[in-house]
Amino acid sequence: MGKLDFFVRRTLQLGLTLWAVATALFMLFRLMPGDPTSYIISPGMTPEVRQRLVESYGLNDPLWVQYVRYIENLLTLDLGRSFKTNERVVDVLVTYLPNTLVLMLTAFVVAYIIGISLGVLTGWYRGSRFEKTAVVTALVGRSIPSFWMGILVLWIFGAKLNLIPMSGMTSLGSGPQSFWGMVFSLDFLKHLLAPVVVLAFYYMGYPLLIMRNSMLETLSEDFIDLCRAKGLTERKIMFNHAARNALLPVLTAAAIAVGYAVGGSVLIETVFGWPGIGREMIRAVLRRDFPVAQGTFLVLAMSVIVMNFVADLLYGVLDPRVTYD
Amino acid sequence: MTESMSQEHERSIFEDIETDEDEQFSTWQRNLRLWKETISEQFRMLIEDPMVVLAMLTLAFFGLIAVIAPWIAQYPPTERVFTSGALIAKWVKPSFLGGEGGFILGTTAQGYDIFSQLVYGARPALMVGLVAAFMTVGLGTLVGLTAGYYGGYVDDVLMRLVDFVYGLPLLPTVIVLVTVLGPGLENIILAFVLLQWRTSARVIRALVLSLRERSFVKAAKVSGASNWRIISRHIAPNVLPMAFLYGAFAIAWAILTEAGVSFLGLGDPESVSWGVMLQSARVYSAMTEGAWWWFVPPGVCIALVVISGFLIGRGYEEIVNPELQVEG
Amino acid sequence: MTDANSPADDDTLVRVEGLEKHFPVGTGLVSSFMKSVRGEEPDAVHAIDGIDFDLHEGETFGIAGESGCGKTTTGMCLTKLYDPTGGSIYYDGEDIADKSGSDLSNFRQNAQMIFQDPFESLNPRMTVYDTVVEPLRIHDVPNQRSRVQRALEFAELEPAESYFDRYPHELSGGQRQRLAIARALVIDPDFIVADEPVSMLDVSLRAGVLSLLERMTDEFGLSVVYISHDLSLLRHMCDRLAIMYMGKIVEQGPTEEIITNPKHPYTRALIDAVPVPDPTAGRERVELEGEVGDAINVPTGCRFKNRCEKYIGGVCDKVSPPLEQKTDIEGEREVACHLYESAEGYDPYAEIGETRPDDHGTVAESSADAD
Amino acid sequence: SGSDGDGNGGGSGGGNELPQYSYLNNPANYNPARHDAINLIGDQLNNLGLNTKVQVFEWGTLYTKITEEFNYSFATWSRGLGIDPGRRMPEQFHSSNTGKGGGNFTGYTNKDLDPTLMAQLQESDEQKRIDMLHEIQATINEDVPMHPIVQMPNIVAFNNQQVSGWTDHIAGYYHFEPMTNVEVNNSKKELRGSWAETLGTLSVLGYNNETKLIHQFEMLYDKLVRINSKLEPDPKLSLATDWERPDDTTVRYKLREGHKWHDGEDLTPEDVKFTLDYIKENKIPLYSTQWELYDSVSVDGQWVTVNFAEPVGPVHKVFSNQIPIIPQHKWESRSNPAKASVNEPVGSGPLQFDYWEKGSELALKKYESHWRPVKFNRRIWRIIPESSTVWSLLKKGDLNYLPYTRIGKQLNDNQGESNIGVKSAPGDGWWHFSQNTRKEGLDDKAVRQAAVHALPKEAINKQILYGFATEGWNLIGESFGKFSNPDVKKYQEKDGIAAGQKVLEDAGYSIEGGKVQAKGSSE
Amino acid sequence: MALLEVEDLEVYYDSEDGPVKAVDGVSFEIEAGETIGIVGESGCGKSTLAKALIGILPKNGYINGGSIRFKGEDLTEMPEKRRRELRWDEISLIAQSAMNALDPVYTIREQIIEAIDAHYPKMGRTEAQERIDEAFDLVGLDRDRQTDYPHQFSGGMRQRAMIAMSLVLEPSLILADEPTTALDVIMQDQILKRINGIQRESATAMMVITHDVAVVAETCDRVVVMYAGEVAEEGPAEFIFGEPYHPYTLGLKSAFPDIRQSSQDLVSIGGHPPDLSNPPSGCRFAERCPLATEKCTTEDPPEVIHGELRSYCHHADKIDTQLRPVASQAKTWENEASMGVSDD
Ligand SMILES: Nc1ncnc2c1ncn2[C@@H]1O[C@H](COP(=O)(O)OP(=O)(O)OP(=O)(O)O)[C@@H](O)[C@H]1O
Ligand SMILES: Nc1ncnc2c1ncn2[C@@H]1O[C@H](COP(=O)(O)OP(=O)(O)OP(=O)(O)O)[C@@H](O)[C@H]1O
Ligand SMILES: [Mg+2]
Ligand SMILES: [Mg+2]
Ligand code: NI
Repeated sequence: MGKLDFFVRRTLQLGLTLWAVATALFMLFRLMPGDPTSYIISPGMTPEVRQRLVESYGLNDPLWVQYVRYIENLLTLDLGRSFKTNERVVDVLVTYLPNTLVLMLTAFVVAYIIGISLGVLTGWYRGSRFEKTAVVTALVGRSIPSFWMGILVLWIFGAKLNLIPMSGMTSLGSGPQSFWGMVFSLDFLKHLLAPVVVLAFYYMGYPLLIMRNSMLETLSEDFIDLCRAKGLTERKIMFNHAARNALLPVLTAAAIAVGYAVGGSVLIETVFGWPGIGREMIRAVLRRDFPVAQGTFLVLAMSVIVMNFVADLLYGVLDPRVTYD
Repeated sequence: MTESMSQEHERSIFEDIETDEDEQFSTWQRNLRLWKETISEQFRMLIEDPMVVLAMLTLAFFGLIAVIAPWIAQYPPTERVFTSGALIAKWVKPSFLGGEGGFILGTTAQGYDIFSQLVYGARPALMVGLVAAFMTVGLGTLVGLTAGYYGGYVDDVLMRLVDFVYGLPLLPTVIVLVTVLGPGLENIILAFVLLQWRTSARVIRALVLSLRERSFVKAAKVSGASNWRIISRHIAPNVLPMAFLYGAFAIAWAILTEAGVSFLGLGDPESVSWGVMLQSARVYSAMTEGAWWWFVPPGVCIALVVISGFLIGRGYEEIVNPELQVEG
Repeated sequence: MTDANSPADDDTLVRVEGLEKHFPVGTGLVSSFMKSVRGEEPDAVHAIDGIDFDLHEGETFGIAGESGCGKTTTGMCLTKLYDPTGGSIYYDGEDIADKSGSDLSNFRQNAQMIFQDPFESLNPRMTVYDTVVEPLRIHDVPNQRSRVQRALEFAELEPAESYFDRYPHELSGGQRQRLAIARALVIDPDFIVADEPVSMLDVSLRAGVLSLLERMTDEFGLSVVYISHDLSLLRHMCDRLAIMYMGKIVEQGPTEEIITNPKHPYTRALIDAVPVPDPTAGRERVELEGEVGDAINVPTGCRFKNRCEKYIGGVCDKVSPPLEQKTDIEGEREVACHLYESAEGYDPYAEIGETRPDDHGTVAESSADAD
Repeated sequence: SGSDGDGNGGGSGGGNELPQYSYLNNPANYNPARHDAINLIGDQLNNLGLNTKVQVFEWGTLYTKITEEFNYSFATWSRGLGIDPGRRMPEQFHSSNTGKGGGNFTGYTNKDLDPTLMAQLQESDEQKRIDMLHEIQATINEDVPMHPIVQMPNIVAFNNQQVSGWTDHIAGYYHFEPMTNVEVNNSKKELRGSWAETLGTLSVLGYNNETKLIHQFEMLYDKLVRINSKLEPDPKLSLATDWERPDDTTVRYKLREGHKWHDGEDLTPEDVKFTLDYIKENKIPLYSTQWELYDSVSVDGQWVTVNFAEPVGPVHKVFSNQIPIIPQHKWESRSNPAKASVNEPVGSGPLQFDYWEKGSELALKKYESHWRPVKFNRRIWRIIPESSTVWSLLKKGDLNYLPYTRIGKQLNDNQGESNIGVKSAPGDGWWHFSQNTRKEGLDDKAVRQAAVHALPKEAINKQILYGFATEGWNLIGESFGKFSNPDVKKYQEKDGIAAGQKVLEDAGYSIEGGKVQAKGSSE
Repeated sequence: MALLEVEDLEVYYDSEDGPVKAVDGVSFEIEAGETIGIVGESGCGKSTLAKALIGILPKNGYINGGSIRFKGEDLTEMPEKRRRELRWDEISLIAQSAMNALDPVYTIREQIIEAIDAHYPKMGRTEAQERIDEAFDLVGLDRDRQTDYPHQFSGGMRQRAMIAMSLVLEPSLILADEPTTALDVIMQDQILKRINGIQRESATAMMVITHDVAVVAETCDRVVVMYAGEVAEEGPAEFIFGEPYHPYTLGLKSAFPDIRQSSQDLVSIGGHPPDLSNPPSGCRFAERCPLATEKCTTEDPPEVIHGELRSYCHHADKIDTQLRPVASQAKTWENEASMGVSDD
């Protein structure tokens, strides 16, 4: 009953899931082979120095003490410091997360706008050649490994044709810029183009196929017949009724997929030299930089969880039938 | 007479029933026949769509390649080939581009025969696909059935578990798990399964929840069927098509995941998969060297297998449930 | 009609006493917490709220009422698909709630149910044979094949063998419902709950299925609880009838008497609402406007009071009328309405400290032993 | 799990084979050339008759397995000796350092060698020290717990239209001297390089000695003494203009006058004292080898005096040129310097901080008032993970030098391009071939020597490294000049297998069915 | 001129087994203000007919022949634009299950306004609102609940909202496709009352489609009995329910229980309606008809007029004597039953 109730329950659930993810992470990283200390100490150090160093990271405490401290710190949003660079993990996140978000969200919005529109059309024109082409294209997009396509694009359009910049978010030596200043520069857009196209091509299939299926389902509903009977134009029926109703499952799917996209950006960031959070995470995992790995992973996980939450709320807003039980 | 019953009503249509000789008139034969009919019918429906036929042929083709790999590959996939002298034959162009040594697709930077690798690469790809799909869906179905049928606390606990797993981003988690477990095909599969069962579990649970309320389940209950009987005879067969469907999609996802993880260098170092090929092509900058014959074919193979999985899944989907949503 | 063996007093097969079934409403944490703090009961749908009736051997007992009044729930409780919240159901003198093991198995063999929707009540992945044989397999009854064949033949699915390997989707609606009946009959039950068994069927097919059900009772002494909102059908099928309204029985008695001379205002309205296939009849309409009340926050007093034409004030508002025999109604009829005077001496006015008003004939003393 | 390498002692066919050996390899993407080389060596060891299984582990796992769990038989990666050839000798071979995480992971113990290993570090007489080092080289090359496969060169690839004037230096082209010599000729006079990984920090006290950061700090900060390309301390390069060693445990430095920090503050002897005290007080892990050496620091006028606890031999190479001098006014307020986060470092070197787009690029610009200024305006470091992209950009001229150049086909192919220049010089590092002397069989010198015989050094250098390296033969290679002992035991590489097998047979092993049998197992 | 004249209408659906002849040569007329009932078994083409009239056939459905003249204009030959104008404004629809026929994401009011806007974009807000209020009053719904979403209404209320919507443009013909099937008796009664009320108050013609004989009997002036895509019999309600001349009508009538009768032999007509993609030649009811003879399976039945009643049966002359007396006995209609009539 009641929105408040729903909210409280979902928030509790959210907290619980986050805690579970955080705990699982903690365990996971302790289970990893390869001692993190082997990365921070160098063989030239005397045992005493080595010991001190290990202590300074709290790695010598019993596991549960480390765990309690970890959770405590999490609650105060203190994610620790990198073993490798001593940087605060929060700073790492602040530096890299926006870059990832810009790339992901742009690709995402592009993909969903195109995907949903095509989904509406394919649903409406079921059985046409256009539908077949669109669906197969969508499937192809989903099937091609995005990193592979990224490299091909870089090679053809970057190295051979010299049409797109090869790496990063800005041109070399373009100097210090504020984040938003950079985002709205032409130079940035040029750099954004290729990764966004590759990603969007990959993302697009999902909303397209869901939207199409959802459209087909909606189109078989009685109220579509009634709309025709009311003398509405086909366009109105297609957009105001069919698409509007069919959109609901797509939006939920989209919210969940946003979370996924942030996590799945790893490969594209690597290929396009995009200074994003995914790339940092991989680096941290491979280098046993636990705090950074945990922190970045936690943020990725959190974005997935929060997006799920948002999806639920969104559904409630968009579908009047939803009662918060 | 039905003496056993306590409240006796005088007449019964079964009063004069004669004892049957072949009571169990070969029940299993009958069941086998029915199964065969069902499967062949579904298959017939599937192959009505030319796209699905194409996809099946593609998969069959790669399956065949995987089986006969030792006969068509010229070299073992990880055996260095040498030119006449003791020199490693590396970066050799494909024979059709005039490369020496008759390597169909040339050789890698390490002196492995690309064509042989490609051919052998079908094995891990299909293995990852099939094993992962089977396990994912198996686990997902099991959880979905249990949660959906028993409901209550069981459902609550299992669904919170699903929520939790849903909170983990796929690729990053697989990467972390694979580093924990150690690189290797079986660990990639395991990591993938540990995460991906969630989708089928959720969908199947939803399906079971609705099936559970269907009156044929109630009818079975009224007849005195045990929970096990209801699950195995009434609910499971009805979720099976959905499980198959998710299996088909899982094949695609598993192969893509394997490729991605291998691309980051966490692939199985012992065997050559297409993902591993792509990774080494990338490591040795095959594209900048213009060696597209090293970089392009594995990608195309992956795409072909994956899209076949998707197409079959979708074809099946149209049969099972035309209104269903494609899984993400 | 199945009037051949009119029920004697001791041939009660199933006895329902004070049956209640409440479904908890999915309330949120916060509000249910608040409720428990305030010591209130958690919200629940009062699907059945205390009903009593007997099902005699060989009789067909009808339950009628508007949508949502609790008919199906009653049926489900009778077949132990739901566990009642309160009250008991005695089968063969024993409470079915206590049954387990072989007792339960015995009960399961003797209580069957036929559902409304033949499309839903058959497993789409089971053949006709498997569907029908299932109860036999469960209870390990011998001669399965002959029994199945017999049951199918009884249900007029002939020749039985030709149906064995068909799937439900290969059958027409009428055939499916026959199949459902065959499945229910194959185990040779004592009583069957038929929940709107023909409402999904085409008119031209209904009669066949109905006559099948009739034959069951007539020829094999089966008892049937027949649930429907279609009074025309019930009149045709049933020996006795119970009219339900919001989880309570408001009137109960022999079918003919109720249909021809309804006493409860609701029964009257219900009967008057049934259309008549005769354009010349010029049926009179009774205004029964409004909707069934809230099943969660059940109103006090008579549940029908808001829609009742004969509403008589305070007593209707405050006292919930019990289902009982009335002095001013003859026959074996029980009615739950304050318009009539209790044959058992119950005085609703006593509860609210009033006296029975004059215009109802009897001048009631404010004592319990009024007559 | 640790049973991979050992076990299998029983062997097959009646004989008593040596156990199976595990050769830990890094993944191809971590270092493709080395990955290849290890595979190649693995083949050769098998040909020799040692049952060797090459196992790939992701770097972190591999490193732990070798240095902490000692769960390996053979290992190979790059080692650098640094500017002083003797500095790392005790760490690698002293018998007291065989513990978990200690540097002596081969488990080599030689009580006779131990004193020499330690003494050479305290010997201030150069010739005596050279003798000691020669002895060490001879012994190690005889016992071969560790052997250099190839000596790796320092390489820089650059766009020769834009960059010229590189000076060779054993420490690499990033070093102060080459960097201040290099000339840039493009419109902005910008030197543009790239690196595959993000930098992470700019705290000179809080980094982990990673090459990418050494490259930056080398130019951001000054050192008391710097070593020139002839491996001699050079006042022209150094913050100190003069120095003296009154005795074995004291060094005095005369600080350059009038030098200023990047922020305009004067650089004073107090800053030097502060730096040394500060590092010692805070036990900065990175400089632990250094701060353990000295006791106290004092200032008189322009002179700074450092007192050591024990005699230090090559004091400038192991001490004076190791510690970056940091500004007191910036650091004294920092409480935990090892974990300070520094985003805009202030030093006194020839390059000063310009801007840092984290994860993207770092720019350092010319510090005009340095006594030895760079000959360009700005140096940009760009983070580019894909090596193929890097080469494309270099050819296009967007990048103009590759501070870290991997040896591979691209380098080989591109050095022929008209606008690409490649310079290489012998470096201080090599790929080591280490044998875990704790393992059965490998505890025998003969087996180790046989294995070293079998190393396909020529194939590795010619075919995998495109001839850029030189075949290794001695721990301290020719690049160290007189420190290198030319008379150490040489291992045959032409037909090394036969040579190796001969060593084995001489030592009493037999080879049956291509497998080496344990001593005395065959009649 | 009648309001609507349907002549030889053929509506087919494309299917894998060839065209499904869902409506196959149906003719009837509706006068202004008249209420006509269409009855028949499930699948006999009732809904298809309604969809064809209003022009919302699904993609695989098409009008194969015949004409639909509405106020003299042939709907089948009209450009789509003009047809769209006629919809709802002239011919509106009350769909079977208002549960699904209302778009769940818009309020009732929005959906009604949308219909108004589609036809009278210039109508002022206040006038539109007045009309909606009127319509709500007419069907007995609370005006305040216009801004509710469909799911907030009960089944009966939704159906009434549906009726209000169909009335709002004051069409001259309302098609009601099974308006009460999904409802229970009390709700049904309420809806029927509304429908009768509309008939009384406005001159709107109505076509009520149902399989419930009683509903038709209570609401309609004239009845068309359909069987397997064809008209079996047509005429004033009192004749159809009194003295029909088609065996199918007789069967249907007897199959329906009447609450006024205490005991009645219910009848089920054996067999099934034919497969419409491959209908039998001759009389389509022949297979199930007790009077059927050789001729019935070969020749199309002739039109037989009995007063105002139009029947299509070869043996209409034998109804009175042979069938009517036994029509209410179940065994008459058992599958293999034949009454032994001969051709001529
Ligand atoms: N499983 C359930 N959970 C919650 N409420 C329920 C459940 N089953 C039934 N109800 C509620 O109990 C009441 C009685 O339902 P029931 O199905 O018994 O009615 P019914 O008389 O069979 O109606 P109908 O004629 O529509 O079939 C209704 O208000 C219904 O919403
Ligand atoms: N879209 C369609 N495609 C193919 N056949 C169809 C389609 N819609 C209806 N039919 C077929 O056309 C015939 C007539 O259908 P219609 O819906 O008009 O029947 P109806 O009389 O309204 O039945 P009901 O009483 O069940 O609503 C049926 O045989 C049906 O199967
Ligand atoms: Mg019900
Ligand atoms: Mg219809
Ligand atoms: Ni009867």
